[in-house]
Amino acid sequence: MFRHVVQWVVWKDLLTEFRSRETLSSMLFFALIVIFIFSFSFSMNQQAAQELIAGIIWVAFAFTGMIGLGKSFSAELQNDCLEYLQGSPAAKGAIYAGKVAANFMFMLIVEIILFPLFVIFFNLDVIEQISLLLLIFFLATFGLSAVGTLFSALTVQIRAREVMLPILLLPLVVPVMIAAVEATKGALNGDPLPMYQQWLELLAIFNVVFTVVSFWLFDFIIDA
Amino acid sequence: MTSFYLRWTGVLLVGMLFGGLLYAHYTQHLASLTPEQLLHQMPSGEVRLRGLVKSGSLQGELEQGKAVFELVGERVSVTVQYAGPPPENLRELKTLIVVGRWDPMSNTFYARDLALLPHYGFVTSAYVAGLVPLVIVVFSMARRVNALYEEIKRSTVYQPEATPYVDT
Amino acid sequence: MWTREKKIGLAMSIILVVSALGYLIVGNFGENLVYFFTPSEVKAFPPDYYHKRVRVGGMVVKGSVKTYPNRLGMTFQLTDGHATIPVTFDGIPPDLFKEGQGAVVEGYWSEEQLFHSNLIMAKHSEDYMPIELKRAGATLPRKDFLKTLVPSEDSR
Amino acid sequence: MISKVVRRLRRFQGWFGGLAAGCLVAGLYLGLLASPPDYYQGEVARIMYIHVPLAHTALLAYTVVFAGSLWYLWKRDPLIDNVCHAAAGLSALFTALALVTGMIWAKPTWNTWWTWDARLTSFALLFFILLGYLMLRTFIDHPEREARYAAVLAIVGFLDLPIIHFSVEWWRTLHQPQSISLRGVSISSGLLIPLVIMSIGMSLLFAYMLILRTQLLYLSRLLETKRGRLLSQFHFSKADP
Repeated sequence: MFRHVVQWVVWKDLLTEFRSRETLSSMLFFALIVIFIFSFSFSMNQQAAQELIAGIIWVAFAFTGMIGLGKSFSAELQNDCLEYLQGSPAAKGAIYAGKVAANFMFMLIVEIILFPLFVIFFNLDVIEQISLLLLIFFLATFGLSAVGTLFSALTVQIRAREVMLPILLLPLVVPVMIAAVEATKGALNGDPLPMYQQWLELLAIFNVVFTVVSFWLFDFIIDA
Repeated sequence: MTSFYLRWTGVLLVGMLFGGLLYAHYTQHLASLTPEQLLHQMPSGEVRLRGLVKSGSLQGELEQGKAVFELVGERVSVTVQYAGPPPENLRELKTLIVVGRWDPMSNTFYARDLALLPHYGFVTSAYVAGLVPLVIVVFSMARRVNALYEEIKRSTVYQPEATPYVDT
Repeated sequence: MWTREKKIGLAMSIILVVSALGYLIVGNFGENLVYFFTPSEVKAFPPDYYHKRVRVGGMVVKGSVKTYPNRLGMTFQLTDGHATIPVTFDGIPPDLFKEGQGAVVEGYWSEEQLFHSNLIMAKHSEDYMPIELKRAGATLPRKDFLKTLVPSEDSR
Repeated sequence: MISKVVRRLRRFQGWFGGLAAGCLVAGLYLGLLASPPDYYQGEVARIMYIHVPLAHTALLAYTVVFAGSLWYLWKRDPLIDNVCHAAAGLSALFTALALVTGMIWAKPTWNTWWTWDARLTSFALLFFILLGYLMLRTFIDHPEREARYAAVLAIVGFLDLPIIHFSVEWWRTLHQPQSISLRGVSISSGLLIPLVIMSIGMSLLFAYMLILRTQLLYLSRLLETKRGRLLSQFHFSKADP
């Protein structure tokens, strides 16, 4: 039962996205502009790029993620979909899991499309570290979407939701940002794994804690 | 409300008394002279002298608590002969306070103790910045709560027939 | 509403969250997760750690600080009681940096067995006591990590 | 009309206020006059007696918000929600004051007002989380939903605090370690006693302020309901004669 609800929520989100392509295209376009703005704001030589690039990547990813997360529930406002979700007899945890999975997929897709652009524009050398980088992206994106989905649902029915989502979410995901930036920096520099292993552990702990906590708290958010 | 304001006047008075006590205490300890003032006044008793340890002038065995150095003021400098417990904080280019006597014969300041720059301004501003907002917040909350109790007492309990708004 | 499965699920979730946070907190207390290396570890670095930006914490050896006559920067020795590494530093040291005190330096270790640093974080200890006690040679029951590195320094 | 709990709180609040004032005056006297200066930092270390209790109390207040939020989600008692709201506001106040006094302490010891040090950064983030909490509450019109959403935010934020703390600690640390921790105490007794007394006094002061602020929020809610009822009565009679 639970699994079916999750599948249906994911399927529904993917289908609407496939038909309109609103979220993905706006996320991608926004991220591209962020990359360009960054390259204009910092006159980067090769060495400065080494220092800054991890931060730039994650700022771009986090802001893009905000767009996707904000749309995740506000899209449900049309045609009173949100009320049907609230009133549905399905377990609220399943709806949460489905939404997290959908948001996670959108963000990961955008990241996988964007990352080669970073590699090209900033002359990064990533071939050897690609699997580790993917692991970092995977963990950090999951953390962002686990907390982000909860807050997307929380802000959808309040005034000034476009502003409140980043205001509430960004301070809470600071550990994810720090860990992701430090780990990415380590991986891009080709450092040995033990030097940044603790950041991966931190990401894992964050993911475990907030997936579980958000899963239970979601009941109180969507409760009509 | 009168008793409320009376109580807060009491708190204010205690606070002012305490502040005055502190001020009196610290003016005794604050009195440190610059080298210029020392040479001008030539005090005979024990004084506190404040200045910068001149670069390259520090000599002696710090471990045994013996040192000679120059303490620089704005224009003049004074030779200080230190004999006392091993100093923790004595190093060159550091502003500190030495406690001791001035000997006009040998033009030397005989110090028996060292103290760090007290930075009373920082201490005072930290306490003011910490405590004053707290007091103001407590005061305004207490006043507001009292006013609310009065207001609740005045506004009638919900009774449909007693409301003045009912359009009959 | 509160079925048996839901109750068990909630209990297990609480255990999971508490143990994850506990691992984070206790793991750090045990200093399993290092945030800086010690000089002994730096000396034993395998070659792939060379030229990687790391932090090293230790005690600045007394009498080892040497400044250059005509330019900024200095060299000094950093020790943890077992091993001592030479450090060369470019820049202005912080106020609290002095010999016999703990310091954390950031930089890289190179083939010539020299640590190149451009950032010093001096640490002042968390011990608070009156000066008379300190002069009487008092020590407090718990010692800072950096101070325990060199036992003889405490009796000073 | 006014709930029994609130009336009882009002009866006992004076005790908290009086005890807090006594402890704080005693602590200030001991800390500023009777205790000796620190061997390394000198007189500036006296800022510790105000800075550390403020920081402790800010965390204590947030713990109250967390516990109250769990309780609210369980029992849905509006008075508990008032307690949470009150404690969150006070926690924000104490956090801000701890940050300000900490910055004043940092200037003479580290020679900078602000550094991206672990504990400074995590306290600043705590302040942002609390501001977000208070902002969120003003943006929701529905009182019950406001309480629920705020409780969820408080719980997530509280569980995030240790993770934030460790992430920024590994990222950058300059702050001295805690002087009182599980591993023992590293303050000599002459300096410790005023610190402990100030901490107790500040916690009592927080309790007193919490009682006051809870009453304030409770009473304004009560008054609003009352007026709302009168108003709806008015509208009702207008619309339906």
